[in-house]
Amino acid sequence: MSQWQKERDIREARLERARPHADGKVVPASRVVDLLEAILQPGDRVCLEGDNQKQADCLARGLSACDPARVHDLHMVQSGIVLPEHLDVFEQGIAKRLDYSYSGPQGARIAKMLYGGQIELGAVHTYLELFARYFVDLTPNVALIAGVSADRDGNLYTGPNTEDTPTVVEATAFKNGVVVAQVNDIVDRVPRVDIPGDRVDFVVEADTPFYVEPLFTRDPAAVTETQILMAMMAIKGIYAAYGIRRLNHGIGFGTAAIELLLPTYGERLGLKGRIATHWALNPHPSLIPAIESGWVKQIHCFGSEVGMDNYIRARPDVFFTGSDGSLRSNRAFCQTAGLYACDLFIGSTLQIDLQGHSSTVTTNRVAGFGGAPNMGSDPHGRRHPSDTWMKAGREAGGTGDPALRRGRKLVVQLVETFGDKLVPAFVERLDALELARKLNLELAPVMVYADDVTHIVTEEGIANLLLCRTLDEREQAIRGVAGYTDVGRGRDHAMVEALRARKIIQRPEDLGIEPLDADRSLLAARSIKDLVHWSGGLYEPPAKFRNW
Amino acid sequence: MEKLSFRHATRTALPGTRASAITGVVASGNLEVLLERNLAPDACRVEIDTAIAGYGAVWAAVVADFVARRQPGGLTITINDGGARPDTVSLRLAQGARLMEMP
Amino acid sequence: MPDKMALEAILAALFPAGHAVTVSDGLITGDGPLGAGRIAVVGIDGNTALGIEGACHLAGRVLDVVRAGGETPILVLIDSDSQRMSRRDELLGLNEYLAHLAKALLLADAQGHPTIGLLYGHSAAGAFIATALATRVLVALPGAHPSVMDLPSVARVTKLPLEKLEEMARATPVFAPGLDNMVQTGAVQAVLDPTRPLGPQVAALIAQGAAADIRDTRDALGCERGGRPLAHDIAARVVREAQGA
Amino acid sequence: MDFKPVSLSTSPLDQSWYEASARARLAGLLDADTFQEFIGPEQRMMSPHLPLFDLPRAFDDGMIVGRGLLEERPVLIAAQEGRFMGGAFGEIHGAKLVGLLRAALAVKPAAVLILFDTGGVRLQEANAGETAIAEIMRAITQVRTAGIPVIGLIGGRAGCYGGGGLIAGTCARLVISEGGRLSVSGPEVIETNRGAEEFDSRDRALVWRTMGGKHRRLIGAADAFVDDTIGAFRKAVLAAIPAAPSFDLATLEAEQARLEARLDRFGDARDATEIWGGLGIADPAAVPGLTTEGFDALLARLPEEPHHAR
Repeated sequence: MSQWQKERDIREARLERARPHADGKVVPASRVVDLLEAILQPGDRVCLEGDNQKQADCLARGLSACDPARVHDLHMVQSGIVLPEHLDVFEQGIAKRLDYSYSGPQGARIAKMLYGGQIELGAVHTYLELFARYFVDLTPNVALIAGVSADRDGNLYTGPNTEDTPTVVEATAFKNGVVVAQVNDIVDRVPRVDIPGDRVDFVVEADTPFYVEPLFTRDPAAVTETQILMAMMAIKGIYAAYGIRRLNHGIGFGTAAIELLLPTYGERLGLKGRIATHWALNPHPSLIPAIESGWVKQIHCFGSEVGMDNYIRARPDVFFTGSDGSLRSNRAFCQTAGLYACDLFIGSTLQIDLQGHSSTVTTNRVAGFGGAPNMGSDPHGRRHPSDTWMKAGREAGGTGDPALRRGRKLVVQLVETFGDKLVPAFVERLDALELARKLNLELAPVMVYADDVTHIVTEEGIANLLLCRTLDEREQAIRGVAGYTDVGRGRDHAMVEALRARKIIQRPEDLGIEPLDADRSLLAARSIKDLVHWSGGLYEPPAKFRNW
Repeated sequence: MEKLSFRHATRTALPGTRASAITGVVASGNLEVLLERNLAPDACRVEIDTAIAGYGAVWAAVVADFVARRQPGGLTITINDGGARPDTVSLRLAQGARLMEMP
Repeated sequence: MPDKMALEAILAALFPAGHAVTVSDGLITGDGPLGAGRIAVVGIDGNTALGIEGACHLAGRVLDVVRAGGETPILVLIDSDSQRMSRRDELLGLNEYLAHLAKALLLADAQGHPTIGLLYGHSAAGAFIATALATRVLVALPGAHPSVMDLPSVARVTKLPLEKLEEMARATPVFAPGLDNMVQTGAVQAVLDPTRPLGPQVAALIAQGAAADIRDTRDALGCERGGRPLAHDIAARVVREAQGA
Repeated sequence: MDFKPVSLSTSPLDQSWYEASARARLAGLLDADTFQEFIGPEQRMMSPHLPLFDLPRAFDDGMIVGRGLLEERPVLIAAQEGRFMGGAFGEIHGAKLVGLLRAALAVKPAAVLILFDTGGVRLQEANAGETAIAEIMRAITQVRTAGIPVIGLIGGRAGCYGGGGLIAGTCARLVISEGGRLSVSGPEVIETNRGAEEFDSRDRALVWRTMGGKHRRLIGAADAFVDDTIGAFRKAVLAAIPAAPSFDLATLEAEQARLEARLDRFGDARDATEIWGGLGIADPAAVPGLTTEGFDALLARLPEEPHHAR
């Protein structure tokens, strides 16, 4: 007789073993280790929710305290490797194999452990890719997630930082997996039900509220004149030129400068309502002045941002909010929105090569790219036109009936030619290639591929790669904005001037921008405190960003 | 620290009559530029004291571009550099030239 | 380096006929006979950090002397740590308390009470400025070891190796700790001879101070002694330029 | 917290004091185009000591001194550049201010203004810097004795720390903004010496309520709290000059009483909010969020008169 319910039987056995440690669904923080040791089986695929922002830190501590004799050889499938415990489990032999997306703070340690063979690496994904594989071949057996509160039936309020949770739960709960949620509070009634209780098997009342890092807060006080100049060029030379309404921004200071220039420089150019109206974006504090000045129609968010909750709550016309009034974010949907519904992605990188491939990895850090490649790629599945998309498509050229030529998403790299400590951003060869060789990776970790990037903006000018017709032109267009780096000084001056005549390269003066006007007085907010004032006191910055 | 010195001939003198001007502050990644109108109208001298050694070729290129663009004839330009990036150097040089052109 | 002299020994040497100087919580106050009159004594003993209470107390004693009038000299005996480093002291305005003590000493001097600093042990940073450095004449006893900044701290901030700093310290007095260096910068006017009676040496300083005008001569001394090659000239140039057209 | 519209003005008087360079502060504070510098940058009087440490120098050694007009009255003025070596006192840096104060005795300006922006003594020139601070304090008392107000302005990036805090305490009047911090030991120094339990230097709200402009104004360590604009500092300085106390026994006795009373009343306070509550502020936790207007209104409502003897 065929067995069609083996997975369900295993699930029942896990729950049976776990029940003695729970009161109904509720488990005290002190019993986490017992609970996890009861549920987990060697070789399980486990998603220990580590998102871009929120962390199931109580469960992470619990997992890393499990007895490796009982819990071992786990296969971790989670988007973020953020907490030390995320890697401790590999050192202790609790986990063995890893598929992930992003690892900012732990990038150097991951690299070391990969070199040392302590981690068996599946792949470094983009967010959407990893989420997709949750439903195909990386479905978790056990999901350890985080929320703000739950009732005793397991109905879960994720709070503004919903992030990955719905996706992880969807894949786990509907495929015979076990879902354990840590929450800050057990309540009689949750403010809203983000995850219905029948998808949550256990709720752990955490000893401390889950940790969230303020990743998207850029202090306007640190924005430089060079970043302002680049922001002016981006606004005038790209946003205005293509009429970009639907967009996503990276998290660097360059894009923060753009956000802070919209109500001042953008206003002066008469662009309000014509650009930057619809966003797939985390709630960046630096966008507050533009929102308050009426630039922004709506924003869908991947996650939230520390200190922005009350502001968002008071601006439901702009943000997606639940019946309780708080933000509803969702990383999978927002990534999809960024991929298919935005006409422009603009972000920064650490290295760009002569073809235009870019990467943020260096030889001793394996950070991954999270969502940037989803935003920073041209979706071949797109079928709806927009003026921006069609114009970019026309610039890219091609032959045949225009009605058969697809448009192009604008993918813009906003980079200063030299980074910290005079490290050049333009290189002949990406460090990613060296890393791939050392780790024996088939695929070098590239953030944005050359054939996706359409423009490069530096303090020297804008290179429009769509208009390049040969590889040689493309290389010279890149060299032509690479400033005084070796790559920049290696340019063919005559050819660069020819590209400039064809507007493939545009200098500030070609755009009618005087570099000496790039002054901090152009910023709509020059400090975190200004942002608070713009928000009418609704934005509550975390302690480390205050100077009052 | 490294000292660098460049001399250039210019086609014209920098407009204006101001005798001297200063812009910028010596700090990490920043620099100060002192401009003095005390040379022949077709000559420009640039003296640099930089915190980071080994970037002579980059400085040479930055200064040559500045001289070609602004034609700072007549100026001695003295720089105290705290390790500024070339774009910051270009910006300060341009700011300095503009100050010297002011009435 | 010679050992520092103990406070009791110093007081005994200064006041062979006895004195009314006491020490409480590291704070020195009282007076003793000097010639026909008395000399007031304040100070810090035992490498004690100077906090808000201490500064307030000493300043009160100095103002008592000023209020009483006359020309009673004030001797400031110093063997202190730096200012007390604590959140509470700063919360309550340590800068005001230290500045107030210095101002009290400067006022006393301006109103005819010669102020003599006698550094016999350690002193550093804000405590040094508020006490010894606020006197008209600062002298030291061998064994005194003022330090604005100790070399390990300098090494930490400058990221230079300690050995290199020690080598540099031998070549230039401008940053390294120690009595000789403070003498060279002009901050310490003279080092007393402990083998001779201290009372007459102090009396001579008072006589010399009373005769001099109130100009600060430390930068001129620093220039003469080579510890501060430029300060005197720079200050003088500013005065000249300010008086120019 | 309290809030108000953010100004997008580009007028020099509306620019942030905190962000401005020392030269921009001088230019904006004084009547337009009246600043004349002594030992200007073209004289290249740079530190002879920094090259030993392989460090870059500045033409003005981070201290700009000169004269100018304030509402057409002559003043002598000094400004520290907090971005160069943290505005720290070295040999030349200090000597320029010493000279300026000595010059005041000769030229008798309407006031001497000191624009503080300093971490204290420059440790590469520590002995020279420390001695210069002592010379400056002595000179300030002499200038004040001569009837010339010495006014300190605090609102720069580096704050006013170390010996700078002692010099500030010697001035006749102090004007401070929210960004300004006035203290002897900085938070990092206390943390390094005593541990994060004593002072967590990363807790910026703690730093500001312990050392920041509002707290200093509330306890009487500063006389005026102003917005972070050059224009606001100018206005406050104009008001401070005629109010400057003389330097005499009466002033110092009043200061003694003021400081003793503070110890008696607040010596057991663990946090600034306790002190603020003790001063009669109903909602101490709201103080950091107040705008200048709100803060001024609060000061006006306080039961006791401010006591400024210094």
